[in-house]
Amino acid sequence: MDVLLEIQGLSKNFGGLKALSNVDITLKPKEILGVIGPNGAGKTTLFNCINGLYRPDSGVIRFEGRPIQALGPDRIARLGIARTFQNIELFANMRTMENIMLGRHVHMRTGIFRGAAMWGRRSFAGREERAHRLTVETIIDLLGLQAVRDKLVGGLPYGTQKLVELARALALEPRLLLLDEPCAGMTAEEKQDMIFWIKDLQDELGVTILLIEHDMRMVMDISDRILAINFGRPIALGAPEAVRRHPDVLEAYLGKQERREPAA
Amino acid sequence: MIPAYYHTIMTFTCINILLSLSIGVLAGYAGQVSLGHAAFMAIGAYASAMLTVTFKVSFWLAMPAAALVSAMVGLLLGVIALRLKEDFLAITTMGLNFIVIGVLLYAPYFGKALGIGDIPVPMLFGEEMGRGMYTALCLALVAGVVAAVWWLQRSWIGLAWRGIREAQDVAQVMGVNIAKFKIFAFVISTAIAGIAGSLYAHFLLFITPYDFGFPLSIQILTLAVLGGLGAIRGPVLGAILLTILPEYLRFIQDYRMLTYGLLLVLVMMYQPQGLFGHKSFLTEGLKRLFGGEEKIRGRAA
Amino acid sequence: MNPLLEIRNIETYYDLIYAIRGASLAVDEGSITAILGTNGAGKSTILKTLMGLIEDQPDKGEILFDGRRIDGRDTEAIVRGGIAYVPEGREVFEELSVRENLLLGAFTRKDRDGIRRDVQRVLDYFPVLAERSHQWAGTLSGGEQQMLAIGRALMNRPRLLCLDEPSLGLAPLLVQEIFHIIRQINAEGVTILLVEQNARMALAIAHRGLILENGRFVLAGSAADLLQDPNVQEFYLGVRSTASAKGYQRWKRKRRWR
Amino acid sequence: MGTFLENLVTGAALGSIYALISIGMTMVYGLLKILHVAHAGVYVFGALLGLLAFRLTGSILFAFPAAVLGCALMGYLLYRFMYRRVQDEKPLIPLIVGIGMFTAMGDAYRLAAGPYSISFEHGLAQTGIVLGTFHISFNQVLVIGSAAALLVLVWLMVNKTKTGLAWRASAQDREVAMGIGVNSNYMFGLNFMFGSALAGIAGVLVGLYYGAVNANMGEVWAYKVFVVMVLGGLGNVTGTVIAAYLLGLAETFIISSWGYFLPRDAIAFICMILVLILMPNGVMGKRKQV
Amino acid sequence: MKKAIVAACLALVLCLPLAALADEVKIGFHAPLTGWAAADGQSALRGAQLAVEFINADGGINGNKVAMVYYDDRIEAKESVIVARKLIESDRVVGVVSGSYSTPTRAAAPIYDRNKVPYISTIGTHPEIPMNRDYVFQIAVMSPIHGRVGAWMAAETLKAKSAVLLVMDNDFGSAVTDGFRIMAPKYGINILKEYNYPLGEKDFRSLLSNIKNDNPDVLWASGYYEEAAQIAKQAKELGLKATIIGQEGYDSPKFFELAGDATNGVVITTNLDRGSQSPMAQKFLAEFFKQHKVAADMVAASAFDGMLVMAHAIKTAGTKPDDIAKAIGEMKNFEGVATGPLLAFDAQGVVTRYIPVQIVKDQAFTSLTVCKDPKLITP
Repeated sequence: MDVLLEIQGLSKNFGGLKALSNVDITLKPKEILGVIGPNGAGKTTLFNCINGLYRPDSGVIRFEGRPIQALGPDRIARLGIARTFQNIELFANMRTMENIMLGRHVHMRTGIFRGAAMWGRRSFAGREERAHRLTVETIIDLLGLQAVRDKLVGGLPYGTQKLVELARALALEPRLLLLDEPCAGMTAEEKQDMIFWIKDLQDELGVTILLIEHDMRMVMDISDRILAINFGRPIALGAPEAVRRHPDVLEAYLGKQERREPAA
Repeated sequence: MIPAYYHTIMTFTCINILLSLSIGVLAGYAGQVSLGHAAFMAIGAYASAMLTVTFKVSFWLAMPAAALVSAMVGLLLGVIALRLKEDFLAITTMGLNFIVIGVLLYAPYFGKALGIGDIPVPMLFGEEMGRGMYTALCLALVAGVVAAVWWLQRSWIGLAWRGIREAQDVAQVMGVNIAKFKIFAFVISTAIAGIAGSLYAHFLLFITPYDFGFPLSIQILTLAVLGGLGAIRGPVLGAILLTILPEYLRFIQDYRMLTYGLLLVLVMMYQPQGLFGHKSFLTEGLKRLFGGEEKIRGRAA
Repeated sequence: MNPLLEIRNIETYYDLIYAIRGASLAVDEGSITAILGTNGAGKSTILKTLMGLIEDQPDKGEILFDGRRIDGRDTEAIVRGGIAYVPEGREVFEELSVRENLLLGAFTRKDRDGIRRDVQRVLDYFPVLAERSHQWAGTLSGGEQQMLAIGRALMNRPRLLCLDEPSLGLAPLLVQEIFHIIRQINAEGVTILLVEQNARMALAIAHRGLILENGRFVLAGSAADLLQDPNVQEFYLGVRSTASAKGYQRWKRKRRWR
Repeated sequence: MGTFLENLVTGAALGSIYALISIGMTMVYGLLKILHVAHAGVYVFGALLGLLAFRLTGSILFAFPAAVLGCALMGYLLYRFMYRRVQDEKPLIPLIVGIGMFTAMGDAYRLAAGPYSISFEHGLAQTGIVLGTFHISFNQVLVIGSAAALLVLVWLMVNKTKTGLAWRASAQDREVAMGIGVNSNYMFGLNFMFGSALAGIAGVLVGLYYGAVNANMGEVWAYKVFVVMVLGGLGNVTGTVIAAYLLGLAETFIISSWGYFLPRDAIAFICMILVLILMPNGVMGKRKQV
Repeated sequence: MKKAIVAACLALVLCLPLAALADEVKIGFHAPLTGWAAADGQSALRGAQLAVEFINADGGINGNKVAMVYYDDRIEAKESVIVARKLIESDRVVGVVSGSYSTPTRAAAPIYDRNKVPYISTIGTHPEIPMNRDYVFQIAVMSPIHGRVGAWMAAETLKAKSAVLLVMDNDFGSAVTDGFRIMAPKYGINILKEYNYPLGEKDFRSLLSNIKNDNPDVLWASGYYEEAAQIAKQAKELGLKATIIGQEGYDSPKFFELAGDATNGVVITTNLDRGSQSPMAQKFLAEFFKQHKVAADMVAASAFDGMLVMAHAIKTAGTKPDDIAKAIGEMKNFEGVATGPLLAFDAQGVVTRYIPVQIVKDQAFTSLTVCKDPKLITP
């Protein structure tokens, strides 16, 4: 399959405000697509439409060939789309381990009654349970979260919380990962780590990633392609270099081009 | 032999623990608050009483049936709850309390204000159960429900519930079917309340709608909130404390609602996790006293 | 001459985020100063800290207005002191009329006659608003709402006007109009502190500019200098002269998953 | 005909009382999005204070200022020391705190005033207007008349004063209102005082209307106010007033025509739940959610 | 967790003081000292206390002082069960007197019966209380009798031809009305309409407007004094002409306090005859007023009587439960009480007595007539 996610003519209005209008995106497997745009351009709305928190007003979203725009967020998650949030949205009163474990929810194949099977360190665990726990342990290991696995996430440092959120998304074993500003508010060092991890996810797991980020250096470095949107409309899509030089993008970020001439 | 008076206290303690747990499941795990749980207790009590009195069904069948009837109404409430914000859900449940009492009071079928009397004492091995046996039955049921709730809490369901409580949208993004799990929480919670109601009916042997008014709902909520929502420990200890303490301090009786009210205010303002909840001053103090259980466990892991 | 507003090395936590990590700034009386930066750099946080809108913040540092400390004071007192604030995203009160919105801008003032005169003055200034002064603000268009927000701030007769991204979400033509108005207001003697994402637009009217990244000012200078600085483009679009992250030596041991 | 008119007057009097009590709670909900249950406790406080003042001075004219002052103070204290601490928490916490406080207040009144109704008779209670079979009592005139006057006062306060403007602004966006110099906490305090004073007057009026004051007279109202609020569109003052009168009239006419097929409150709550399910923003609610 | 429960229960068992045995005669008592019926509860307690004073002043029971152990039942069934257990197990009382309404009394009755503790209901009027219970007695007139006597009185004394019923929705309200509903047609009274209302209702205006239209001769209104006061007052406001007939629920000084002038002309059936010539009644009324500065009501008198009956039975039969029960059951024409002679107890343990009818004049109950018709007053 050479198209993982296909978005055609996606529009979403809030009252009179056009948050998204006519967005088309095609995402190939194992690709990292960076989404940039000024504040309020509609980036997060795009994410919310993809994973079902908003229902688009018009347009089609196909994931692996299947239209998903009418499905609820839980169904979409089951199809293999995971996301993180701009402002950390963790289950603050639960432990790191439990947060990540909840990410495995979609892989719990059993119904509500058989779902009552126990899990826990000391308890009996069926084969399926053991497999889930193994995956979670691997993720914890991968992101270096051993030290905080039994701590309440509400009390963890900001950067670590961001990592836990990523770990939770990974626990879904997603084929498409939506990262909403994974580096916002992080220190330079944490950012650096995050870049490597995202790269790893692409290289080793073959996860396709859609990424919103404001740190341009980071986006440019890690994205295979970049989509720039403004006023809910895509203004440029292509390789980082090309997008960066696109006149509309320059205008969106720096203001009108001709204004520079008299000053220069 | 324990005097019957203590049997009575223990039986009421057990009933209160069940009620408190039922709030605990709903509010503590799934984050949905009910201000009308007395209504479900009433439904359970009436179902059980009417089955045994009017239809001569055995208590052992009537009690599960009461739980079932209660759970059915809970299911309905669960469906309604999906549409409501949390504080409006709270006043809807409160309204439900008034409505259920109103129906019991006015529908001739339910014996109106006269209530239902002459409820049979449960039979065991062909003879009437003694008070001691009944207390034992209550204790066994509490143990069973505690075990079941504990089981649920450690299961995927418990995890999903807590996810919903913490952040509904996010849980949904994680693939949790909110509707299904919320409704399930209502069903479990109201079934437990129904069992409590059934136990109450067959202990008092006579019930009227006035027994299940709104003040009782507040008391039930206080039991759970005081102990601390979200864990088994909190609701259970809260219920024990608030049932037994007033027996010791009979002089407090006159100030009972005053005390309950102020307790609710103070706990909610200064100790929203409850007295026995996570990180409350009591739990922390006990932990310190018994030498850092947390620390040891942390190292082992 | 002392600057009208002086921010000395403030640090602000916004919830968990260490949003402002030591920023200093001086705004001279009568000038337009622009704070530039991308999303999430902390621009709005600086204004909110200045206005006292973030509880218990700034964590460290001092803010002086007209030589007096204002950090840690109530927003009301700060506003009364002569600073007006136009929040991000045209936050007008949608279910109040245009006139009521303007009256609220003069909330800390007591002089009835002066207020009445100023309402008239603002309505003269923005004739579009005058036509709709009895309509709900929610019925105005985006540009009109932005004008109303600015007009509302002017009702306070501020010495310093703080604008948070006035161009946000407005069509380019409207943006030009708004900036024209800002310059006009400045010409009448109001000092302006402007937070903007749209760098060229802002620098075109500003006297001085500062660039904020990750809660720190990384570049400051006159507007003209900044416009020509190649770094400006770098900050916005990630052009870099040094090696990319791909080339860095990874300092953590790589772990394998599965 | 006489019966119809009498029911109309009875319903209007009931509606007036609902309206006066509901306004304070509605305003608080509009501003803080808090369901202020303890408001009914303030209302009872007003009734008791009014009675006390009446007993001490022998004139009902002193009952009203006493209730207004006492309740305003109480409302302010409730806000300052209770709600202010929890106003930014999840909405459930202030709700439960309010219920707890109301429960405690009810019991405190019972301890102070005794568990029974206390007579609150003024000399004019039995007089009234008689037209054939149609009777209007002085009490009904008093209640409907003073409610009308107070509602005009509320309208002026909310729509024509700077404070009212600040309330409406804070209700829409607290942060922006603060940003342009509205001292929100002070405004909330004022709002509590104003709403509480109204509730206090309502308490005195109810006391006079029924000729009795009871420590637990707030119990029904505390929860019924929700019905009025929901029907009136959650935080919408005009809607609440209309809903209050509608509810008062509807109750009276329903009971007059069909009797109590269910207790009064159960009927009201059924209406409320239906409205909540069908129109989660209330009958008159129009506020859009973005 | 289970351990914790067990531990808590054990702690409870160990810590509560076990009842001490004493050579005074302990009689238990419970009444709603708090809750919505607290006014009656307080009154009942005063009556019972006065009875104990009289008995002890009289030399106690065979030389032993009577000690009354009383608890608050909060007008809740659940609480009265706990109180019953406590009185039986912890306080080991000889007999118990209830100064409470039907609901708590009904809940507690089977417990006393099973434990063979003689139990007297003084104001609980529900027929089920003493039913098939050897140790439970009722000196309150059974509810339907009030209705019967009300109907008799309306026809014979007031010469009424038509009536409207206003029924309070609790057990008391519906039980008393049953008697009226059955008996009224037999006396030629036409029941025009029947309205019901919930306990605690304050606003009767819409119903009273309708009733005014129905234009009955009498209005049979069941209720307690709070409701009764509002009914009387609002009926006067609306200009209702019908005579209001009430029951012992009205019998409280509060009724006058709340409704003032509007009470004049209201007729009630009760069991306290203010004009009684019996020495005990006069002594009681005088002493009660002396101590509490309010006129005694029927609740106080009934509780007073309950105590006296219990003490008298113990005095004659000793402290064995069976003997006490037998002594109460065999009482005939017992005169030493405040509320008129207790003629006899029937097989179920319910008293037969004359029913005084009182009318309000100048805000006080005065005798109107007394019903002695055995057809009406026999349970």
